[in-house]
Amino acid sequence: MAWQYYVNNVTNGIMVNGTRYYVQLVYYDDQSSNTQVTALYERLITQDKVDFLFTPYSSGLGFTAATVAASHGKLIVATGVASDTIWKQGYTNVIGTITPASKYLVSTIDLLKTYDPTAKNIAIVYSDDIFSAMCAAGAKNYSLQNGFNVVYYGKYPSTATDLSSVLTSVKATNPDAIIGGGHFADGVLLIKQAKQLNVNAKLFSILVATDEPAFYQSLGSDANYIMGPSQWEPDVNYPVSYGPSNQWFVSTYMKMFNNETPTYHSAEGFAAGLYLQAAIEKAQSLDTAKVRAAFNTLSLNTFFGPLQIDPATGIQVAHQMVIIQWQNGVKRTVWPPSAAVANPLYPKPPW
Amino acid sequence: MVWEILAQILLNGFFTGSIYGLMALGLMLIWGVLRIINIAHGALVILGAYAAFWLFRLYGLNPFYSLPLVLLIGFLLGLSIHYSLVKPILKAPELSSLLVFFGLSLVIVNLMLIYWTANVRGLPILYPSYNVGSVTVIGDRLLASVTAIVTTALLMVFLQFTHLGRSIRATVQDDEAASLMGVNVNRIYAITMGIGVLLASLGGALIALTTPFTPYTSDIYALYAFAVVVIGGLGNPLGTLLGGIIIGEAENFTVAYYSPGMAPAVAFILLVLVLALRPRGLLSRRR
Amino acid sequence: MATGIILEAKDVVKRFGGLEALRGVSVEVGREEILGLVGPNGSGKTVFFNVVTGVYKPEGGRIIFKGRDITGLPPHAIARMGIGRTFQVPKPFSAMSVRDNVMIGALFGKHGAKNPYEAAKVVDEVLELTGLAGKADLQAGLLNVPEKRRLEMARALASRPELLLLDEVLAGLTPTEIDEALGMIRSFRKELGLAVIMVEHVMRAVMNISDRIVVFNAGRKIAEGSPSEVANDQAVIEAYLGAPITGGGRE
Amino acid sequence: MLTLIGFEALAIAIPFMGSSSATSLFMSVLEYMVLAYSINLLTGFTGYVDFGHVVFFGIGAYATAVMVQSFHALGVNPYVFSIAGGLMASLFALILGAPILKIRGAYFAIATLGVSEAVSVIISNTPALGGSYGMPLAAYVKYDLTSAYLSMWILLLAAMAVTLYVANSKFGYGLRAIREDEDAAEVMGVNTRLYKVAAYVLSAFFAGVAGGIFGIVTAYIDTGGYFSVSKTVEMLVAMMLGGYGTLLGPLIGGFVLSLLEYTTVVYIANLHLLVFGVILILLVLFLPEGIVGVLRRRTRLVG
Repeated sequence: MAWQYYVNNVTNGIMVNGTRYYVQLVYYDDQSSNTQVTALYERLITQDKVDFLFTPYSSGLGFTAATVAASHGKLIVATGVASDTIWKQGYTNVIGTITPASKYLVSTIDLLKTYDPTAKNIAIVYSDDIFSAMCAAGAKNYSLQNGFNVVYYGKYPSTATDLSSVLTSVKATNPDAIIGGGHFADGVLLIKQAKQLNVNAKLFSILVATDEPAFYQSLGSDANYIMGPSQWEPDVNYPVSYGPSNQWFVSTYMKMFNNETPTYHSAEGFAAGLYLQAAIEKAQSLDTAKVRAAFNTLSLNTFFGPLQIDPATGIQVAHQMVIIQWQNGVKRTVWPPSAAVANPLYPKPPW
Repeated sequence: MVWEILAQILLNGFFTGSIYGLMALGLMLIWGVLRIINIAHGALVILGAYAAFWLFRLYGLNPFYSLPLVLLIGFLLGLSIHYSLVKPILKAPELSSLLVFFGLSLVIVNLMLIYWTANVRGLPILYPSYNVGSVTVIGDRLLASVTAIVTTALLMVFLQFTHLGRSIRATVQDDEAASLMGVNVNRIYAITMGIGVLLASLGGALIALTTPFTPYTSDIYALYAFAVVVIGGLGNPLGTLLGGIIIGEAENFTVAYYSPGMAPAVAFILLVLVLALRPRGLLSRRR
Repeated sequence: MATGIILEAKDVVKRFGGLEALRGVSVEVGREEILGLVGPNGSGKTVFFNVVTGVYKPEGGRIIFKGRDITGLPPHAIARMGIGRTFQVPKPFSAMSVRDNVMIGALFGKHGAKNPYEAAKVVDEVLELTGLAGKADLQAGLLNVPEKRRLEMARALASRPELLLLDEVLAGLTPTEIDEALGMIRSFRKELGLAVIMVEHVMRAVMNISDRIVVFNAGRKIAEGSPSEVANDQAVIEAYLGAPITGGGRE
Repeated sequence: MLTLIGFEALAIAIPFMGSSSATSLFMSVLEYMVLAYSINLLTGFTGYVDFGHVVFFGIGAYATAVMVQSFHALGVNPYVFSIAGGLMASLFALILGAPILKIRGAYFAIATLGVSEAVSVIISNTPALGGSYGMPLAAYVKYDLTSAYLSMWILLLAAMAVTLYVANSKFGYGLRAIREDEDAAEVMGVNTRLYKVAAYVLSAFFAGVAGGIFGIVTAYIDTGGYFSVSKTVEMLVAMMLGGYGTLLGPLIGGFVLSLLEYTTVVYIANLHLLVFGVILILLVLFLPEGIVGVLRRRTRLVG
């Protein structure tokens, strides 16, 4: 919605060979069920006659939405959909905005390599769902490519209410770094029980949970030193060549949503809109094929970070994950250097 | 080294298991006495967890201090559920009690989602862990297990030696016979619901102490509660506690020695096996 | 007297844990014979019925029906061979109509009609015979006790059994209702060629309808013979009038 | 019955009127109806509450997906494979049936729930079945809403025909006797074990085929979507809303429930599960025999 406000009020619509187009957003709650997604996307395309589509949140639903879009020859910009497999299905109409799951934990490994060349053992423990499994697989391959040995690689059920035995096995491998996690509850549980079981590592990088303010509220000071990947953070400052500045987005968002700070999901959505806008302006047409072609040669630097897709599949290649770290109660962006506002605190002292 | 890991796994299993047992005690009573399938048990447990959480977050009350209030809320909630939902469907077939309580579970979980959002809730570490050799004893889980054992013992004493307890046990055996012998069965049903939800909120409070949770965690605990009660058998608290520990140990062994992903399947496979071998559950009663 | 033995139970033993409900009883029933089975409560009468109909598996002894050993067969197989029974406490299919109740008997007993239409003829006939035709479309649960007893008989008859086991069908009926029922039972034998075993406490009725009487006490057969022989048998009088109990099972 | 046929003719024509969003809406209406008929064959007739019925929906979906992945080259219309999905579900019901149907009452409901959860976890730990990644079918199957729609129609008509046959057959009478008083039925000659398993296998088939069809049309299968407890509850509610053990009950119940679900999703998005819970409670307390039950009591209309 913030993007709709930006286009309609700030850049005063999208100029397409002479005529100004304003954005009208149509959206439904997919109640996270595939059958609903099919029905609702059919409705968007045929009844609401939308020109372009965005994916629903989560990879599973993204598949179904992409299938429906492809059958109608519509372009669909993916946000909140991270698993790479959607781009391996032979679809060409899906435009990736965010870093795919397989690269989620890549920057964590880069950070580790840069700050501690001596670190060798990495333990990867992840929740048993498509997103986390893909992140973990990506991390494992990248670690091995970079000479690390993966001393533990295991999943736990996404419904786990106790990870003490998983952590006991991890502890036995005494890793330099522990990376993984999955969603909110298990991310917090992982850190809490790691402390309780005295499982130590010089670096902890946990998916998703670390980005939430509730992470610090639940763990208190034990959250300090814990890192996590994120698509975007309010305090990030990328060089911007297209679209609004980071400050503008954050302040406008807070004004619109009774000053709640935006999370990376909202920034991601805004960036997807921005990316589409840039492609339409470049293509100077609303025709799907032309806009799709425009994406191929488009390379942007936005407040959300660099955006560029691989022309053949549409997967996002330029955008990199930032890494945040809780430093005495404050969540700071510490990586990549081009966007960091503070240096990472490494190594993490024992519990 | 191998021995320490085994000891640690056993201890983890014991802790998790006794928390499962404690959480399922309320279900055992409600199912045994009223013979209804309270699929909303998980939601009631998590409601107790939220009560303990907010009392800590807003007033800084440690869950053990806020327990009396949480239990009272649970008991009153149990009574209100009984008179509004349970009384009309007491004699109805299983399908009715199943669906009514599934409806109740949906209502509770979604109200929690609306008012308290889906954010992760959990209490920070209040009790330190101890080390016995290289085996680490997690503080809050130890306290939770001790509470579980104490509660089970108290419940057994209550059922064995108090008049109210004996009439509850009579109703478990056969409510028709019990009513013939002058037991006011309806009053027993109401009180059992009260105690059942009280025990659920006790379980919830201890879950808040040990584990981060969200409204969606209710569904997980609902399934485990049934597995525990079926394996432990109806009518006796010790059976429920042991049922919980059996599942806790089996799960932790699967995690450590087989594959962590398969852990939840263990509880359900055990459940189905027990039922297949004893079609009416461990304590096959005349009914 | 009947031409041949339709049912022969030899030394049937049935134990529930330590309790011996039947201690090696042997009973025979001839074709078209009405056998009265009497004895104080808990003497094993209903247990005997449950063993014959396969509800209980006996620990010892044999049940031969029309020359075939049916010991241990599942209840539905035995029913299909032609043994119908009523329950001491009526067990109607309460939400189904009276007609549908009887339909079940016609479909699944020895008669074994292939579909409801083929069974309809037998059902109407039996409803007529048991005086329930008027209430055919009523829900079975709404019948009064005597009607429910007659429904039990109707359901059993609809399966065209060759042996009918009546479990206290006369209990709680008024004298006129009893005579009516006895008339009905006599007509079964005449029209349908049925053998009947009746467990009854109403001695007057049993004495005058049965061809033979067997008396059980504490899981044993203590007497057998024509109604008059049994009436004066010393052991029977003792059993009924409460001679010193020589140890005996409780049901 | 005339209005019924008119209503069905109109509904079949929908995909050809070109508005594919109406088609896909009607797809989910059909899904509710078919699944209501499927569970009605067991729970409606015998009273055994199958609280894990979604396991057949899931098995049907996964079996079909495996078939599609291995035989898509044959150029056969993928929806044919959903029949195999149904057969696989029935096979599972056959193997599971004997032991599990010995269990009665509340324990049976919980046992079936346990089975469905266990199968779901096992599948999500089997790499061959996509493990935790789920099974994407997009590369193997062309998105074809119309044939999915027609397959669902054929499945619904088949389910109704079978239900009609069972309702008036010896088999149906035996099942109803089991629902009323299983012990009496057994002694009267009903082979209760065989009848219960037969009903279980039959009901599994329709849920399995439906799972296959939806697996193909959504082109992605994961255990979360295809083994969810709430889908079983939706089936039970649709059956109960309409009136269980009847011919028209599942049709009416499925129709009313799916429209209710759709309207609440579109208009009061985040409240819709809360509303569904409240409706569920009111339904059980005030309309236990469902719409057909009430109609039958008033107008002697035979369900």
